Amino acid sequence: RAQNIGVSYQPALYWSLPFFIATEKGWWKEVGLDPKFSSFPSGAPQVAAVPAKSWDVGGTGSAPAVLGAARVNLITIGIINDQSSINALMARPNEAEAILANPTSLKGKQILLTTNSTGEYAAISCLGKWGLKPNDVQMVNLGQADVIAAFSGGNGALAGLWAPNMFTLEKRAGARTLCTGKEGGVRIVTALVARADFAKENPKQVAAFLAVISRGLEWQKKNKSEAFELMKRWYKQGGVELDDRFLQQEIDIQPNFYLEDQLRAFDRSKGPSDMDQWFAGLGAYLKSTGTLKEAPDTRAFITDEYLKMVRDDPKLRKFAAGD
Amino acid sequence: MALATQHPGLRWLPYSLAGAAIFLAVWSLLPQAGIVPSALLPSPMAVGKTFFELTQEPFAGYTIQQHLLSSFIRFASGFGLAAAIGVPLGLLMGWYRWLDRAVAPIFETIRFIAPIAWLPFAVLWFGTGIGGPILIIFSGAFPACLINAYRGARLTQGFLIEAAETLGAKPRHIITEVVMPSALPSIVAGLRIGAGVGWQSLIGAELIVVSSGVGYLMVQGQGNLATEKVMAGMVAIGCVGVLIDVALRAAERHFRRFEQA
Amino acid sequence: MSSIRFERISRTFRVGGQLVPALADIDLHVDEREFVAIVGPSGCGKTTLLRMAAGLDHPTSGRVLVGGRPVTGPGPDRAVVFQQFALFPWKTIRDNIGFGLKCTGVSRAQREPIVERYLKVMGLDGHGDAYPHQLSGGMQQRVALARSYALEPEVLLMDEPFGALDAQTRIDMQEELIRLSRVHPRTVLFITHSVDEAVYLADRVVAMDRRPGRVREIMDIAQIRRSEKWGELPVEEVMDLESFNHLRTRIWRLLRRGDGEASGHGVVDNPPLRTQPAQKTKLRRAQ
Amino acid sequence: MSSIRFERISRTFRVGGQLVPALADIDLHVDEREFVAIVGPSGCGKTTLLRMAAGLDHPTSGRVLVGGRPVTGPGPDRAVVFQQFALFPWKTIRDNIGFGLKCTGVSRAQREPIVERYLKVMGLDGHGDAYPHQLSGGMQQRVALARSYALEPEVLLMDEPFGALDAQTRIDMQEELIRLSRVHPRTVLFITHSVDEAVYLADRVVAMDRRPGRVREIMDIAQIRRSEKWGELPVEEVMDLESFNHLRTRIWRLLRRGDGEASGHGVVDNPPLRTQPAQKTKLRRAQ
Amino acid sequence: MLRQETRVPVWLPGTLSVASCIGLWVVATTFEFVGPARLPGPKDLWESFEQLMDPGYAGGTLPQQVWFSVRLVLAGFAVAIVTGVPLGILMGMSRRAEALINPAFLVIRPIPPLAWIPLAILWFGLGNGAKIFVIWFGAFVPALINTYTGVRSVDPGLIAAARVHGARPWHVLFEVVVPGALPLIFTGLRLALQASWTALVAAELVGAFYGLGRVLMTAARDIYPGMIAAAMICVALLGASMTYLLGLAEAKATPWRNR
Ligand SMILES: Nc1ncnc2c1ncn2[C@@H]1O[C@H](COP(=O)(O)OP(=O)(O)OP(=O)(O)O)[C@@H](O)[C@H]1O
Ligand SMILES: Nc1ncnc2c1ncn2[C@@H]1O[C@H](COP(=O)(O)OP(=O)(O)OP(=O)(O)O)[C@@H](O)[C@H]1O
Ligand SMILES: [Mg+2]
Ligand SMILES: [Mg+2]
Repeated sequence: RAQNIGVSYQPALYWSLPFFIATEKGWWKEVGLDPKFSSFPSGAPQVAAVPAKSWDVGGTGSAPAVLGAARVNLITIGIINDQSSINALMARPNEAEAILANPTSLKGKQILLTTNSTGEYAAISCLGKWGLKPNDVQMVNLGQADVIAAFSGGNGALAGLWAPNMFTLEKRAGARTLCTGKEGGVRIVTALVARADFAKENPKQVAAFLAVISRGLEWQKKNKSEAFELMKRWYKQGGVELDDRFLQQEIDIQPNFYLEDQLRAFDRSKGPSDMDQWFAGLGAYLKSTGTLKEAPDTRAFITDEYLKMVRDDPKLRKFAAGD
Repeated sequence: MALATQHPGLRWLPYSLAGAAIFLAVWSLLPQAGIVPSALLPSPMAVGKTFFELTQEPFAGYTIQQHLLSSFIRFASGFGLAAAIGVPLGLLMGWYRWLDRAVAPIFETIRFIAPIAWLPFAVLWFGTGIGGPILIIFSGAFPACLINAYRGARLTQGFLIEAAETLGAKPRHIITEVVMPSALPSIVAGLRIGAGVGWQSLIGAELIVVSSGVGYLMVQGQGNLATEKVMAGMVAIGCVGVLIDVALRAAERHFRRFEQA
Repeated sequence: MSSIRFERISRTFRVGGQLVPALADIDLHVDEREFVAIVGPSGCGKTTLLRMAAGLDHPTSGRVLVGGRPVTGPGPDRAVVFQQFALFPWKTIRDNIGFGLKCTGVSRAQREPIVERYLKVMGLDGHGDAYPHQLSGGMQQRVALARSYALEPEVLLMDEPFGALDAQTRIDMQEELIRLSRVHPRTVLFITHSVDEAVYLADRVVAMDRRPGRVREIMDIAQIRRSEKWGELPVEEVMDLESFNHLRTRIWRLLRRGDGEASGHGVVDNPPLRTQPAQKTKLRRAQ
Repeated sequence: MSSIRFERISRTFRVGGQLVPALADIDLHVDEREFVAIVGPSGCGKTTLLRMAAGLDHPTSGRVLVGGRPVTGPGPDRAVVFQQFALFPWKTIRDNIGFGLKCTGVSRAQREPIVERYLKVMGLDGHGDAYPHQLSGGMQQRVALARSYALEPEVLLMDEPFGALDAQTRIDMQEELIRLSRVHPRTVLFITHSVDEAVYLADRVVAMDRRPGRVREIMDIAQIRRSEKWGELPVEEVMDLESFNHLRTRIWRLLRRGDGEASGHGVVDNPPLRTQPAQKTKLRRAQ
Repeated sequence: MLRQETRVPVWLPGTLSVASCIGLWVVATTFEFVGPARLPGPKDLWESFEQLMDPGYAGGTLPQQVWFSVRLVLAGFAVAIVTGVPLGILMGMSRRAEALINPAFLVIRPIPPLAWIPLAILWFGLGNGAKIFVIWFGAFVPALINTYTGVRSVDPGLIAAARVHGARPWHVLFEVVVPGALPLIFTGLRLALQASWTALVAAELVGAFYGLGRVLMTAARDIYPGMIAAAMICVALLGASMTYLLGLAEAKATPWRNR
């Protein structure tokens, strides 16, 4: 009998594509899950809906994952892909060269971005690379859509965006990417999360969920063209209309974490894991903005317990590998 | 709320048409003359075309009619609740002084909190349930429903109440047969304002759970800088808003038929 | 069983922190089936007195008895007819007339014949489904009368019931009232500003003084009206009678003298307080 | 220079698509310094007639001349006193009285003595800084009179100016008006529902018919009032005079007969159309 | 008031109800009938206020945030008055103007302030202009409609009285129509003030550096119930006190209605 499980995600994003594929392919049932989906426009409401037990497991950005750990007892049980390259600072085409040549010219200028987000995290890292401190510029807080509108309307010197919004701006206004989080030296990943109490009571289902997502990632690797078509449909359903070129670019610069990559990133056998370091950086950033009083202890909320369950259960492991 | 109630009659129709024409002309000229880039203010034609396309082809999961329908269900629940609580409470507050004094200090402060300001608590309390949107629409529609019912009750002619009392009416007779019908015009005006604000709160409500609704359509359209879709959404919201108003006015006319000569 | 007794009534109002006596030491009784009219200058407390009998107001001291029992609140045994008719605009004539019956728990089926009868008695047949605003002032006041009569109250309290009518309609209604009190005699307390009206209608006319309101004089007309059969003559014939004109002028003099004494000379009514009819006062209270 | 002439006036209203004649073929003139009162049943067009003289309404056919010139619009040469006083609630008594002067461009310094004079004439001294709602009805109507008198108009048009007052105050106001017209004689067109009032005040009384409004009869009283010196007697003495009572009853009969003829029998005023005083009609129109 | 006064002191029911609401809240949160993640307790609220005072939150301290929001609200409200009231008078006085303006007004009126943000950014940039525009839009509609209704409800008898006493059109306008409509204009202004405050949150979505709307939105994103509640309380109290001030202004402007 299929078990009920509340699954949350954000629609029309590359990282949430596995959720869509799994549904299209009917994999949930195969592992005995009967998912009830809820989708959120951003991480904040997604995390805020946890106390009302609106969902049990899901995917989200790394900032909401850390915030959720601090506020509503979310645990991070896996990761999907690497977003370091799709959190970017962008400039108008005619100004890009000048800024790159002399980044200090940005002093006192406005940067339009969504504050308290991985976008800002990436932007700060880029500023750091250019030798600027966050206080040297004016960060203007806007929603992603408003960043696009305002920047196209001639406001601000730089725009901090993530995909697919960065491509939208590129397409509409010809904007150029100056620097990404990766170039700034930070690692930003999308997380698979679960409510701690749910995971404790239903470890099997959490593991099954991980297996389904992992299989989706595997499947994308193996069926590139079909996956591309599904991605187009997934974006269209969410109201995002981008050229194929941008879609391909998204795929190319966001490497997925397959099961073994995830296990490696979570591995604490040689001291703190990669994940511990990545999320500790984010925690420090959230503390610096005043969002959190204390960065949460990564050891307390990042766990590979469920990943290991997938690895150790032959059936699940086989399922996850897509065989 | 008399603006739209007026029947200017045929005599004024040419002016209304001229007004509409000027409005459309200015709107079309702004982008055409390059005063505003058409990416941010598409012409009425483009919006109309997009609107038509949206009725045919799903965007963000559904056609615009389906979006409207799911928005409307949220709206109807929130507004229905606001009316069902606000109107009786307002009437009773108009009648019972102590109730008025008890509710007023809380109500008079809470009503300054914007409907979308409730959004965070709506999510914290209700998660993805329909409770969230209902709370937000409710908080938009409730004040007008309550205030107008209250004002209407308070303005009931004292002598009508006394007449009823001397004819043996009990409080329940007075409230249902005297105060309520007397307050009816004011109540309907309140419902109309409340419906307007409630409908406006919709976008806020649909920021919570993204799956359907005109608000969702607009947010998605905005995300793609598809301004003509955003404006098609605005037009849809505007049209439905006007329709709701027309329906309430028809209801008002029905209930006030005793006044027509 | 339906006399009205005012026993040493006083009524003081608090206006802006000050106590203003409106009625002082009123002793008055209306016998069963007697028609008593009260006249007096504006603000002398006529309405206040009537409201006490209706149970809508209460004396500061003294007591009001109707049918021997103290009045505690309004009730359908004492119907009130107001100057502004006080019909419910949202109810048809039929429902207006039936309202009191409905409130006192008479079933729809039992109400209907009563309502029909009063529609006929008042010459309103054919207008049962109209709304009040569709009728002329005179008809509206007849509806108000019918609404009160339908309760078959023992006591009728009327506060300038014809004050809002034009002169002709007013006369018609006066004749109507005379006719009705021949058919259904009731105890009536009737307030009016018109001396003519008081003399034409009442068995006794009470003239009041103001500041504070007191009974100045009570005139008994019952004798004359019965001996000269006023009740059977049209108004203008009664108005031509010498006895009528005599009584009328006498009351006039009385009232004017009273006022002249109070304020010193001819130009009266100079107080800074408004002394408009009481309904305005009530509206003000309603704000 | 200030007579009023109505020449073959007709006025038709369009009510819900239908043309309803309100006034038909009225010929009437008011001589300079003459006081003419109009009485007639509700809805006979009295107000319409007066509004035409004021320039607030216009005849469908015929013409209105004031001082020999056709009336084209309202003007301060013809002051109107309304039943509802029509004082500006937001202006003090002083500013209400000075309003017309201000509009006609009289400077503040020049206005002040005039306003003060009329405050005194009307017995309103001490109330100049009050607002209308703080005064009694009689005082309010005196303010309205003062506002009109302050313009020193040649013609005064008064539409039931005392209809909203209580009986005593009304009598006081009538005496006041008589006194004023002795001091400042004016051409006056005066509408009333009270036959007593018309007879007491006017040089000539015009009785009108309704549906459509016509002049039924004009009665000249000037002779009698001058020979019996009514103007110098208090109201109640005049009311006791046989000549007065005779005239009064005659007009009464006239009006009632007219109405009886129209509707067939005693109970009149049964039309489904409302026949309330015109200000209600106007309110309805204003909505 | 409909009912007769009872002997209960005027302040008692209000105090009781406010006290019982607070009591209920304290009990519900201290005994955790409602978890702190969903409803902040008194302690959370107090700490949020403390943080807001020092070191500040969402880019500024409480006085900065309040000052910024109040300025925005006042500016938007003022612009709404100077545009809505005259336009309402014009539409009330002239059928022609009403017929001309109505179509555009009818279509634009139901559009939520939130939906104007992209256009506001475009037209006014990220400065205060865009924010004032969004607030103006919310407040303009009630100001206009009530002024219009007020003008239409001026007793035509008073206008006739003015005209027969020689009033010119501008006398009629300034001496009769405007004062006659004033009570309803003030009703409109009260509603406009409420609308200004409720539009504030939307307005401060337009890249605000300070402001209670920004505090609220930041707190929402940070899932910080105590701070959310603190911001809501500030907005509510400010709104209520500005309404009180408006009531005083109304009493000053319409002395004839005072007793
Ligand atoms: N609720 C009240 N509060 C204060 N004063 C009141 C109240 N009701 C009546 N009064 C005062 O009591 C006095 C008598 O009022 P009442 O209405 O009984 O007079 P009235 O004789 O009916 O006058 P009118 O002929 O004008 O109707 C007046 O001075 C009035 O101002
Ligand atoms: N603006 C209007 N539109 C339609 N009908 C009107 C208008 N003004 C007056 N009438 C009608 O014209 C007739 C005469 O009205 P008018 O007000 O002059 O009567 P009146 O003699 O002054 O009555 P009352 O004594 O009740 O004041 C009435 O039948 C009335 O309904
Ligand atoms: Mg009275
Ligand atoms: Mg008239």
